[in-house]
Amino acid sequence: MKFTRRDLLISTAGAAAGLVLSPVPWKLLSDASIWTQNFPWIPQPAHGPVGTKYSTCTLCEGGCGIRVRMAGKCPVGVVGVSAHPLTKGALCPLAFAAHQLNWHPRRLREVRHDGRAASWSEALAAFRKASSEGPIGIVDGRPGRAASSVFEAFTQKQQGSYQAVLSAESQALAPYADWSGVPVASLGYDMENARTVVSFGAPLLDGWGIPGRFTHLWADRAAGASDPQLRLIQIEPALSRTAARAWQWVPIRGGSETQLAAGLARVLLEERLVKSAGPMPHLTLDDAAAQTGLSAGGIRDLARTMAENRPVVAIAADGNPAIAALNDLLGAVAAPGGIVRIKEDTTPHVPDAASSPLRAMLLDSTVPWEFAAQADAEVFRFAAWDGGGNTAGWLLPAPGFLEELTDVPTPPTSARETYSVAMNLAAPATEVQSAAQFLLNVDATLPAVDKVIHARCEGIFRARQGTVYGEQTLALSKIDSAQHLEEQLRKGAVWMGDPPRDGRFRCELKEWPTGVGVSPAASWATAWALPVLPALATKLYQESTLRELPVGRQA
Amino acid sequence: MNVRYGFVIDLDRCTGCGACMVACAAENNVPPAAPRATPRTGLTPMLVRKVSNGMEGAARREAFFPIACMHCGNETPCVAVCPQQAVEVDKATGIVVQMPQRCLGCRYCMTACPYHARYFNWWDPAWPAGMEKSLNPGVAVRMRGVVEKCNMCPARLHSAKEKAAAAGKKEIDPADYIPACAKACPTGAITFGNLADKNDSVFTAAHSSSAFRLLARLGTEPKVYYKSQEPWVRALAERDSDHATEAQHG
Amino acid sequence: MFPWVDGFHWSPGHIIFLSLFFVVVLTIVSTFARAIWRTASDFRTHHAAETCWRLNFAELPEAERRCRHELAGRLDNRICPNAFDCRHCAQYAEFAALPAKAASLQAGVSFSSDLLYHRGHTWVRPEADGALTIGLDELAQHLIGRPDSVQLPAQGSAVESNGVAWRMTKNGHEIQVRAPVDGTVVATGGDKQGWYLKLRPHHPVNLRHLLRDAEVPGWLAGELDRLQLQFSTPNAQPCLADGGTLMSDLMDAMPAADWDAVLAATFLQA
Amino acid sequence: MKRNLLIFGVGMALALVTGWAAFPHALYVRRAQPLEFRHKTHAEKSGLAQCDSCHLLGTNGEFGGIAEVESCAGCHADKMGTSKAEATLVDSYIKPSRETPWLVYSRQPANVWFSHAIHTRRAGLACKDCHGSMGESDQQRIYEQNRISGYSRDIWGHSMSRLERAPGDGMKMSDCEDCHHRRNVEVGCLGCHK
Amino acid sequence: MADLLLIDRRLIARGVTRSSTLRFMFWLVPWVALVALGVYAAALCLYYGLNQTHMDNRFAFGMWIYLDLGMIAMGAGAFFTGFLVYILKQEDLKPILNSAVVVGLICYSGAVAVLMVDVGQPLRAWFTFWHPNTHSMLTEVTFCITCYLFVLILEYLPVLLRNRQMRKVPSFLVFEYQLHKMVPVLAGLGAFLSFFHQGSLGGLYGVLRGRPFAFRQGFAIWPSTFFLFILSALAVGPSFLMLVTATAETLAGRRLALPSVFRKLGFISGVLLGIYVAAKAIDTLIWLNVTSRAVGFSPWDFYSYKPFGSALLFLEIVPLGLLPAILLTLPMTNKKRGWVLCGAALACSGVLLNRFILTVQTLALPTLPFDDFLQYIPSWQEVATFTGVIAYGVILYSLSYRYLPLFGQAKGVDKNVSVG
Repeated sequence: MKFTRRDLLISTAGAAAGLVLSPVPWKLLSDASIWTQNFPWIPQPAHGPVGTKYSTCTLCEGGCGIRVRMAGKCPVGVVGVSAHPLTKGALCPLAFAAHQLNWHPRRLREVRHDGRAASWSEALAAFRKASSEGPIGIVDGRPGRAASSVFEAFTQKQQGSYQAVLSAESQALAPYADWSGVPVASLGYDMENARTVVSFGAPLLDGWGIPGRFTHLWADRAAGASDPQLRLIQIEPALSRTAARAWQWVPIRGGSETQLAAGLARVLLEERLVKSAGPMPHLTLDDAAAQTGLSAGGIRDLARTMAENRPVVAIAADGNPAIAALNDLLGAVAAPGGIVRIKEDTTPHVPDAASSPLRAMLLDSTVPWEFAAQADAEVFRFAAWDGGGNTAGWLLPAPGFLEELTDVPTPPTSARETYSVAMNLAAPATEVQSAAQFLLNVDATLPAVDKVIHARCEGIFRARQGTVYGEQTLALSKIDSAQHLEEQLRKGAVWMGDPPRDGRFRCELKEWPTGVGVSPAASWATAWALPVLPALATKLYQESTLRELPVGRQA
Repeated sequence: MNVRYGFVIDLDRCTGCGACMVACAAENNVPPAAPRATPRTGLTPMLVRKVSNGMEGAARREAFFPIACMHCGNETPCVAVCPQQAVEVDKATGIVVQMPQRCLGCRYCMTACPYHARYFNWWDPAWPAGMEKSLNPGVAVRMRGVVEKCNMCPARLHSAKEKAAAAGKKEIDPADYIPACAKACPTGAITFGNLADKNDSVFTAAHSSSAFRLLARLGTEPKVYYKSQEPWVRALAERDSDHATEAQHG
Repeated sequence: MFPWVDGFHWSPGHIIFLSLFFVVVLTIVSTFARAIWRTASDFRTHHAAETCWRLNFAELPEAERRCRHELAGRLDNRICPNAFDCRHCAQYAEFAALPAKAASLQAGVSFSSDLLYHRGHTWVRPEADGALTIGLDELAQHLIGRPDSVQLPAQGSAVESNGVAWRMTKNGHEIQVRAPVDGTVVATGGDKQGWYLKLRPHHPVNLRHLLRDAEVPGWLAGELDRLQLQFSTPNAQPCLADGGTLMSDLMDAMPAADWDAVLAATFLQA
Repeated sequence: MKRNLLIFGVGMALALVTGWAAFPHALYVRRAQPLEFRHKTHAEKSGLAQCDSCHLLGTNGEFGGIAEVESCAGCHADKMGTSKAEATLVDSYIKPSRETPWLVYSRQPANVWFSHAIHTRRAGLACKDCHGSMGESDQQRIYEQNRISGYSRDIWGHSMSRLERAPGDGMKMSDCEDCHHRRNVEVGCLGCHK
Repeated sequence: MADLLLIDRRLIARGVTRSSTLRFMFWLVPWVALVALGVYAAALCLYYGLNQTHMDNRFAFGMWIYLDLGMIAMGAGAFFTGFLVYILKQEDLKPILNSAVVVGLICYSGAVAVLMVDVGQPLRAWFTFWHPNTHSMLTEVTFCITCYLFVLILEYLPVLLRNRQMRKVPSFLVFEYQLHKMVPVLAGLGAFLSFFHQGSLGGLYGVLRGRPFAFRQGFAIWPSTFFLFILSALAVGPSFLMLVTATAETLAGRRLALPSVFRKLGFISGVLLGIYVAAKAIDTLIWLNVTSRAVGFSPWDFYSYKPFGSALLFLEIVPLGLLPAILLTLPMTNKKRGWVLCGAALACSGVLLNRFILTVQTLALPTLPFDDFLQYIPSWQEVATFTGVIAYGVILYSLSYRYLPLFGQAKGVDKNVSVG
């Protein structure tokens, strides 16, 4: 008997029935859906326990305290430290995703020379050659660090030049330094004691200075109150984030801050609203009104508000001398609630000028990518992330976030002197060298960064003043040894000095300044010196309408 | 004891910096935007939206509304509609839980949510090469084709529980469990706590005169409260129609 | 879905919903199963062939369902309500009593009066030994001529009235010949022998349903007319030799004709 | 009729054999552990009788899971025997301090949160209640991995029908639920998923 | 080719005339092309995910859900005719029953197919059965539609087995006979299932208290839209059937159903539509004055966004609701085939518009005070899938019409030469 088509049908039916009674369809159904729950192409987090480390954020010079969750040698989370004396646990939005930066697509992964791949040894040889042939200029984006003193030591030995690129916040303090001789690094704003803060376009609530310091102050003393303890007056053409939340927003014509300052000064002087008789600006009130787009009455009211609610301090977004002069006129210089001196040292500011045309320039990774080097000099640019554009010279991969041992000196605008250390918690994502390390490879006699840090700790310890904010808050006098202090700092503690015994200084101001300051950078970029943004920044500018992508940045 | 976690958000303190959004995404392993993603296809379990009083010039005021899942406590719209119980109101905590592993991506819950606080994974989650090392081990990455939303940072609740258990305690220490957004807020605008506990700060804040809830009249009893002293903000929130029509999309 | 599966609640709503669902599923499944079961039992109890025939009969065009008495000219116009099974016809006796008007066959298909004819173009000859010989009638033979192959049932197998008696193939057409009566196959012939099957009837034989005498010419005349119509397609040659006999082996003679339809009509396939 | 039944039965039988016997073999891929580790030997010879002498619980209750290679180095700094496994351990893991890529039989997927602290400290479960007699095992079982889901076979359990299973054999969600129901501990989705 | 012609001819029932094979194939070509495109688009969506569509977090439902709601409403003719014939014993409607079953099968299978593409995780769709949330309207819909699809398949099987070649196999023929005897059971079951899922589809939006535009009060666990959907589906089911039949008639160039059938269907459709319109009007009034105001929305705001003005509401209720109801019921128009068809067309478009408003306008409207009114334009993948399903329907119907006895008695009726 042969196997007919009919038989085939019947046996198939049988097979079907049997299959239903077997695990095949059911197990496959189950496994298929489990497969969809763990698609193999979807990244999964690491296994194993996680630890916590304290440190200081080095993405900008704000020096915010951070608590980092570590899975092995990988940072997996960043939060603020509420015990931190300056930031009270606040961080800028981008810091919360900073641990992603080390794997940013634009992370520099190899040494490059004129756009081609090269090696560290080649770079070293080239630098040695250059420094034997002529003076080297070293540019530092954040003066005052241990690395900075390595740079200075090198340039002194090599008759090169050491140059610091100041942030907008420091630039704003430069006029006072020029007029008083007190170095910028020793000046700060005593906002904690101010009753009125008049910001000339400074993004006070958007990452200005030490992100979190003023926002906290504002939140506690100003937010929502119609008659607040702290009046925030924002003078700015556009309704910025700060302007939106300010007690008063004064929309003026772009770039007319100088004129407004002059106008205000004129009112203050004419109406005798200030004791000190400073130089009278040439600009008349009406001209000021015309040029700022405000009414004369408006300027007058503003001046009166400022005079009535002292202490008052005016804050410039840049080095605008007119605003500094306004502060001087208001008596906000060297006074509580105004511009204060945070330490007594009188070391003059290092001259920026190069001794002779430079053979080569070494740009530290802290130097903004926009910095334009001397045209004919060979450039050794350290950077953790490629800002794009210039491919000329040497591009040297620097340590990224938490990949380098460095120290964090007093951030600009701080009313107190501080010092903290950021450890190299993360294993570098690629073969990196910091500029300081590179110089040490060139010249082993230079002081190593950790040595400098050690020395500074000893210095602080010897001074026997200030407080250490760590696991517990300790007056420095309670700490028994410099080693102990250094341990504390290396564990993420921050030292904060006491106010100087004598904070007096005077600004010699012959005539009312007319110069215009350099224009400030775009708002959240001021809080963000790096050429790249963390990947999750897309939440802010791409997946929501909360912010615009800052010019020249990429996530 | 009966725990009902909730947020009280002081709009007057919110500067719209967006720290909560980034912190939330980092904590919960939310992927960065796909190249083609837009504000309407993105993944922002916490989303800060800008609103204004509709005026121009110096009279213009703006405020920011941080919007996350409101964890509705009554007739929770999404829970009722989910065909396969991928959404539930956690009995112990009142958290409205979205389970991506159970979800089949029908998106019915998204149409049901009046706050648009639910987000669909339109793309496969992807990070730049190597960045997966920076993922939070406490949270599983969601897959494409499912809905997700704020689950109140369960990973933090888990570690708090674990810590308590290790110490032999039954109750967690409230300080150990603060969702990422509340922890991240630089001005303390977002506060988190147990709305059922009279001694908790959020309880008093939620019952203060300046507190209100969005679309409260829908009767879904959201557990996210907002506070503002500014009349125009309150008018806007209570959909005072002449404000509402002028209101701009954040 | 089940008490041991996550998400099951002992709440009235849940229970009612699920039980309704299971009832529905059971109904669907049981309906399907029942249909299969009944089909199987139909085959077991030998009702299948009968059912098939009745369903096919229902599908036949009216022209092919005319009552034998109409064919015999006893009635004017009657459609058979009994699927050609006069054994169950209540009015048979009454109609049979009426006078017949024998139709005359012009085209020469002969038929013999000692054969009983079935509408499926088979004839039955009762033998002395009580067996029944079954063959293909002349018209069918003329159509088919010599079949390419013949599949006859095995000796001893049962054949059911109006079921398939045997199969033939010709030029790629399969022809199922309907059995005029039921019985057990005792011998098989073929086209050479002029007969195909010898059957031993199961029960006392009743051949009342088969055509005889005056009915046959009337029926054949109708069939020829039908063929005329079906062959009168444009590209068909004249098929009825004038006055002579029906051309033999028409299938080979006129391949162009719509044999599919012709054969179906001839052998009562719907 | 009989013939039909027979043919039907044959088809059915074929399907059943394939489904119950051949299918499981096809579904799981067998993989050997990187080292042959003997729990028994360690328990008896080196007095590591307690599970937590290697599988530690952190101060915050986080579970260390499988011991890191450092803790092996404690004793195995140098080869303690002549076995091949010993050599592999020392040369390819301890010396370069590379973690051993163990295949974990009870590994749960990323979306599962299981706190050993809660189950041992608060519920007072013993390790073997879930992991069976892993501790006394003298030989490591071959590790079977599901080709589709990537799960260890222990998650589903070794019997395809999931009937008669020993503790530790079968760690599906339903197994957790059963235990929770028995002890009427109710945790929502959040209780076990992350 | 010759074989193809032969096969085609042998599949067509004896005694009925159909258009030439070639002609039929030409007719199929464009539809097959559309199906192919649809399959490709669906494959894209399944492989790359739903980012291929233009749906988004606010417009979480799009064109496909609209297609589902529309098709299932149109498919209501299947269960309703079965109900009329087998339960209410309206034997004179029997001739169009098979056609109704095919239409139903097309609509439901199409809807289910689209749903499988629409969900983000089709491989997990069975969770709905395994862990059902019985409070969800979608659960009800899923269960009922799936069950009813099987019912329709069982109802279609007999029709299929009556194909000329199929019936040659005795066991098939007998099975067809036995199954057909049990069709009344299935018809009853179908009526039960359809009743619930048609309603649940309405409930789908009616229960959304988060969407005050769609939210409705109701009876027991069902919002008013639940009942409105049942009514409207009952009303347009027959209308759509008439349109399909009429189209088939024009294509085939012959009468397929007796005028009496049209008149009867038209009348039933008209009466039900009348009831529906009345109920809808009352419901709208209640919603305008009570439901939406209770949750703090001024309902007319919903109509302040163009193009979704209150004109739509009027259009839906009067020209596409009341008017067809009158056309279909009034004896003078009901007698005229032209008027009946016109009424049917209006009725269908009215219900389609209703489904559109409920799915699309609901999602487009803002709920939060600072939300926008949204626009949504489907992507080509969505449109292609949509048209693919429609084309699939046309093909299945054409094949069924050609090879299966769709219009039972009609075969005897007349056999004039075929065009379609």
